[in-house]
Amino acid sequence: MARLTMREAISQALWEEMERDPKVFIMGEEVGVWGGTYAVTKGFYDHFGADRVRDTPISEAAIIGGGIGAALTGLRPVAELMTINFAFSAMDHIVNEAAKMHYMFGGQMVLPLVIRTVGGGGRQLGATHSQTPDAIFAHFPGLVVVAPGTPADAKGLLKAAIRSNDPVMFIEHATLYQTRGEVPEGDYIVPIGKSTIQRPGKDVTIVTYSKMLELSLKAADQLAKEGIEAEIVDLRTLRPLDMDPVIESFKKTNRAVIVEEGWKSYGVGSEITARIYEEAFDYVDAPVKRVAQKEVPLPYNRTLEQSAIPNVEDIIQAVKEVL
Amino acid sequence: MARLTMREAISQALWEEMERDPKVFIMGEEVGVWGGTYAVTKGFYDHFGADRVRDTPISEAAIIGGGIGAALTGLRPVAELMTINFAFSAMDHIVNEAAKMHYMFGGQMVLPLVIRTVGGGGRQLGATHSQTPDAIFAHFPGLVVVAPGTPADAKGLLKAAIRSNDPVMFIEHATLYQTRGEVPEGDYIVPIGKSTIQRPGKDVTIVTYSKMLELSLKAADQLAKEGIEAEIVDLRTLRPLDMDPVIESFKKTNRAVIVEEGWKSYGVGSEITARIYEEAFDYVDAPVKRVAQKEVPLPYNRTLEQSAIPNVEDIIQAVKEVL
Amino acid sequence: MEKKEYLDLYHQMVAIRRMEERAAELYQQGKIGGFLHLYIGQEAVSTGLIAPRTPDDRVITAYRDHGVAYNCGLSAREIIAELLGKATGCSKGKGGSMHMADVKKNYWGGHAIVGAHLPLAAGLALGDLYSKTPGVTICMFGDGATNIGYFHEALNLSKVWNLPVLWVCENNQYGMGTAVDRASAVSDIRKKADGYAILNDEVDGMDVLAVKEASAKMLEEIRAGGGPRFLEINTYRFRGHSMGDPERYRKADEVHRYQENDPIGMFRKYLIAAGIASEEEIVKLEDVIEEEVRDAVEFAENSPEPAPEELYTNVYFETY
Amino acid sequence: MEKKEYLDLYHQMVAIRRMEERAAELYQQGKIGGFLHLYIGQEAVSTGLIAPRTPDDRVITAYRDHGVAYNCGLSAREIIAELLGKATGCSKGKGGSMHMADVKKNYWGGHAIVGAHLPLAAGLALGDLYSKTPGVTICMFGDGATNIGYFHEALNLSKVWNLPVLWVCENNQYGMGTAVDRASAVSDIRKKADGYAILNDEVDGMDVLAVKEASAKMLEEIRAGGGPRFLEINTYRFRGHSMGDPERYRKADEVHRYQENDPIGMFRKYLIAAGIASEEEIVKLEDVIEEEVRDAVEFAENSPEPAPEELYTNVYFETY
Ligand SMILES: Cc1ncc(C[n+]2csc(CCOP(=O)(O)OP(=O)(O)O)c2C)c(N)n1
Ligand SMILES: Cc1ncc(C[n+]2csc(CCOP(=O)(O)OP(=O)(O)O)c2C)c(N)n1
Ligand SMILES: [Mg+2]
Ligand SMILES: [Mg+2]
Repeated sequence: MARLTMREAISQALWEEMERDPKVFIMGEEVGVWGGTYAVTKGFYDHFGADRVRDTPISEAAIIGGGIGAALTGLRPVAELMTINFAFSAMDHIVNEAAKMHYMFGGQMVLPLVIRTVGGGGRQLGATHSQTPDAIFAHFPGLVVVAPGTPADAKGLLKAAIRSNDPVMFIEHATLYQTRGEVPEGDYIVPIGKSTIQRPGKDVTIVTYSKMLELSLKAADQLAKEGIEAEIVDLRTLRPLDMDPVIESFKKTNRAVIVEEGWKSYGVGSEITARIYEEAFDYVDAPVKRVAQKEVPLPYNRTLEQSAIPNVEDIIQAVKEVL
Repeated sequence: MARLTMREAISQALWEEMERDPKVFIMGEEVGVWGGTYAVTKGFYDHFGADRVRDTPISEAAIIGGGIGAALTGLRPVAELMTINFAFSAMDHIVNEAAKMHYMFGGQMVLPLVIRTVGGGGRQLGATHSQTPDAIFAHFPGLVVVAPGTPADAKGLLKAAIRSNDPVMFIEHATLYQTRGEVPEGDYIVPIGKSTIQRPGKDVTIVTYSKMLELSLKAADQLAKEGIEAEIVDLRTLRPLDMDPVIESFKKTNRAVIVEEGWKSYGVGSEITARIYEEAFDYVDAPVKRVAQKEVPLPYNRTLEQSAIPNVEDIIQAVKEVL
Repeated sequence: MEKKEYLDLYHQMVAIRRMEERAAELYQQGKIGGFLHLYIGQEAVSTGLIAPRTPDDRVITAYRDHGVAYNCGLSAREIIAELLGKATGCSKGKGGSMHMADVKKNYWGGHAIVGAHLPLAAGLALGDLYSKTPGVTICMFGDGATNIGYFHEALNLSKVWNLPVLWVCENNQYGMGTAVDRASAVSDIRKKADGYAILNDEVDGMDVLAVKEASAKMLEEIRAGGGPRFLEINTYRFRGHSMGDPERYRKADEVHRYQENDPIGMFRKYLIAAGIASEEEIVKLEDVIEEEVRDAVEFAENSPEPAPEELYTNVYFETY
Repeated sequence: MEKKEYLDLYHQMVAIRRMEERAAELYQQGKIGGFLHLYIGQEAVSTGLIAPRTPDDRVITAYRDHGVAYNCGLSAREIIAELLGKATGCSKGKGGSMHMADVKKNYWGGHAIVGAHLPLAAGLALGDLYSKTPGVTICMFGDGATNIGYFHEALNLSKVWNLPVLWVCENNQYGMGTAVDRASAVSDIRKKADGYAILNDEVDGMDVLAVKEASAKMLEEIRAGGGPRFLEINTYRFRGHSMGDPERYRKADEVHRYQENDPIGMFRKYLIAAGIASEEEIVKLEDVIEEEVRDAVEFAENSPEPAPEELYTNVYFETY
């Protein structure tokens, strides 16, 4: 198995799927000549040509709306939103069209659409460009929301997303692109809608996903040195949400910390916390803790921004509080 | 005190504020000549004139963006989105501009903007026109989200919203407009950010807001006949969220049911549930229950749609399950 | 044009009129819920527009969609059944008035968010361009819809990518209660197409033959690779925006003036005057249509409701 | 025009250039984070544009906003301090490069979502129209921004309501790596204004005097109640879209061709050739500017970071 960066893993998944199926194509801002703002599609334009790697105008609604239309004709568009902050400019097409069409027309509309986008803060991009609003997309039935935390999952889940006949919002994280990991070669598929254990443990369950998986793993390493064995469940898919591994782990550890990068209120941690109590009430030994972003628009100043985003210390402290 | 419908109460608040302060004006689709799609602004155009009751093109982003700009100049626009389903077409302006500008520019931008809109299902309007996505707006710090459940609160909160110097999303409910209640005359203000007890009780705490308050009150009446006294906490404001009355009530009843009309996952009930466990863990006698919409896009067919929306029976049953 | 074709156009227009009249009644009876937007007065628009399309050509429109559905070949039965929310409706009772479609007939709905289907139309056309299939996408929308950003993004994209799409603005003079010039910087809606260098024309939407001709010409140009075209069709809705419209925004005599210009009445006169059909033939045809719609209503009323489990089907295509 | 005014224009352009050069260095040193979009090559645009404004006139722009801020009267100190995220920055260090504003100077920012500030500009202009105050709102945006729906909605509304707004497209030929004609149906951006019946013109953005003249004329027309105007200003950015742009989309000789047309160099030559100022005077002025920017950097570097509590201030104006 090769050790690839997240960027390479995503790039590989896209490349292989495009090689495999001529119905797969990419559309979005700067995906072609520029090679992708995050260089994920570097080289694609030259190899696959302008028809299959389509640079679009700055027209987010038309990127998603166009992707939906093309998907309805049987194609498999990967429509890219340069960052998730611009998804609000295509919000109607994501939640009112993509998420509802299959249902609303009695099943006759089929939308094999992938919306690739990237979120996350920590790069001093200011309030409008640093968001992790994953939870709000996961609120809508009909939409699949995937957010991988490792290069292998990114590859396997993106392939699954492209092959799925549902609209999938595929959320990457800007500060994970350089993260390396083992990535299986070739047709490696990770099923959508399956949470997984990324690190076994017995003392406490950390539920997390995306970038915060990386931090949670670091926290777990440090905790291990103090003899605390954290089990880490990576949600990977926020909708449909697979609680089984979470509940199974929790029934063993009886303690949980939910770690997400986004704002706490009405966030991912709210849902996971509620579900743990609903599904494992009798196993609760200590209040479930949420670690999340401070409830402010992210500021530009580096120190302020860093103080608003969860860090390894926050996770360690939360774990200690539930023990 | 007069008994007014919710429609009359809202209309009165708007009218009085416009009479009081020439800086207050209305802009939105069909607010003028038509008199408001829900007849809330009937008569306003004739009385206040076309400058202060401004019919707009179908341009949701420009309605909110324009409202923001006008607010920045010191005016107090009430920008109306015909229904909350169209708020997705103005999503960027709501969550990226309105919610962040005061913070992002270090406090110098002041936006006394009210976004009036209406949500809710149950009228066979189909998946795109029946949503109650309140939770997703409440996810964004910087935005105030208000959703009244009684005519008096609607009047008092709308006045407070208009006088507030923050951007307020004011969410009405389409099937509450005919609901009647006592409404204080004149300058009646209900403070934003304060939850309240709408019905005292001792056996169980029902936490709810907007339309579901009406159903919860009915459920409580029926439960009372069986000797079960439910205390009902009406959130009224979803952000900033005032948990004090919820926690206080819960510490007394030790049991809670959260009732909302929107989808359950990543919804209002998730947050309230998480907060109850966080803030009153030692008082929990039974798992907190959530009553919410089935996780499907709402169908047109009446029977199917009704079966997806919480009803009085659902609330009663949930209460009995926590007792 | 063959006699049969003329009568077919007439058949479609009258059938739509009768369906809409029955729909209004069913709505008054509480059998139809939600919003109901009638097409009465605008029948010549979609009838003429869709007549020259080939089976490869896709059609997509807004929520004022019953007539368009019929023109696309959906039966009165499945249209009325959808209005009643029945399992036999074209969208299985899940879509209702605003969300009718039949993908097999290349009819892509019925969309209720104003203007949001224009980017979808661009995407449908992109599908054909990409796959080198011959279809043209016909996208209909109202005058009011031309003011929302989606219009702009879709038209621009269609020109930049030379998409095979026919943009059709049904200018019925109002978006709900707002007259065109109160909402749009230009009242000649077609002028907006100039801003995208999209060739455009306008046509009288009360004249089904004129609409058909204009449509045929543009479809051909697009099919020949000419890229997008824009057609403004001037028309008028005889009823309110939807059921329950107080209609404070227009005067009764304005409505009457237009009603004298009834596209069905005028076409009927023309058919007789031009010797294409006799009054008798037409009356006979009208009887057939009357029966078709009566049967459709009966079928719909007798159709079963969707099974309760249908609430949970079609949320996703896949099982996760 | 007085000599002082000429030199003032030159001062502004050179100060912007020097600030941007220092900003690039500070970015390389890791002292500036996030995105940094330089205005180098486009200095004549905002300098000429804003020169004729009165204090009542509002200015709003996109994220390429340092130069505009300076032209609006913000000091180099508070601009550089904002770049460094310091408490002394114009947005208290919370906004950064893309979010500079000074409301007291009628400078309304600095907005990072492409095109989203156009509706805001319409609203600012509505504010003046409603309050019968005399201001005109000058709204600047890029060529790429003209393709997003916000552009459409804002321009349409401005015409329907006859708003006092000057729409200014800084056409620097690219939106990130996308050349105008790869993204826009029309390459003459001003033609888009025709679709809204908004009077429009274009001007050479490398010629500060021409820009000033065009701006003055339009501002006057708008002030006289003529409603919105649209000005396309043709220009070019000498650097990448932002720091770290691989610049695969344009050839070096294209860049060089434009750089020969440096708006500062040309204006300098003109000042001397027309006898407005001597080379000596100009060199002296350049020294003054050099010192102004050096001082600004020093000020910024020595300024304090925002207090940790600042994280929680300004979320809301009110206390709830
Ligand atoms: C984005 C959005 N905003 C508002 C509405 C409410 N609405 C429904 S129809 C309509 C008027 C549309 O007018 P037009 O496009 O002219 O079509 P017509 O009804 O005349 O056929 C409005 C405002 C909506 N459905 N979607
Ligand atoms: C809605 C939105 N989409 C995409 C982006 C990313 N983005 C930032 S600048 C830019 C290019 C804008 O080009 P143009 O309007 O020509 O301005 P210029 O940078 O040339 O000054 C893009 C695509 C964004 N900020 N907002
Ligand atoms: Mg219309
Ligand atoms: Mg540009």
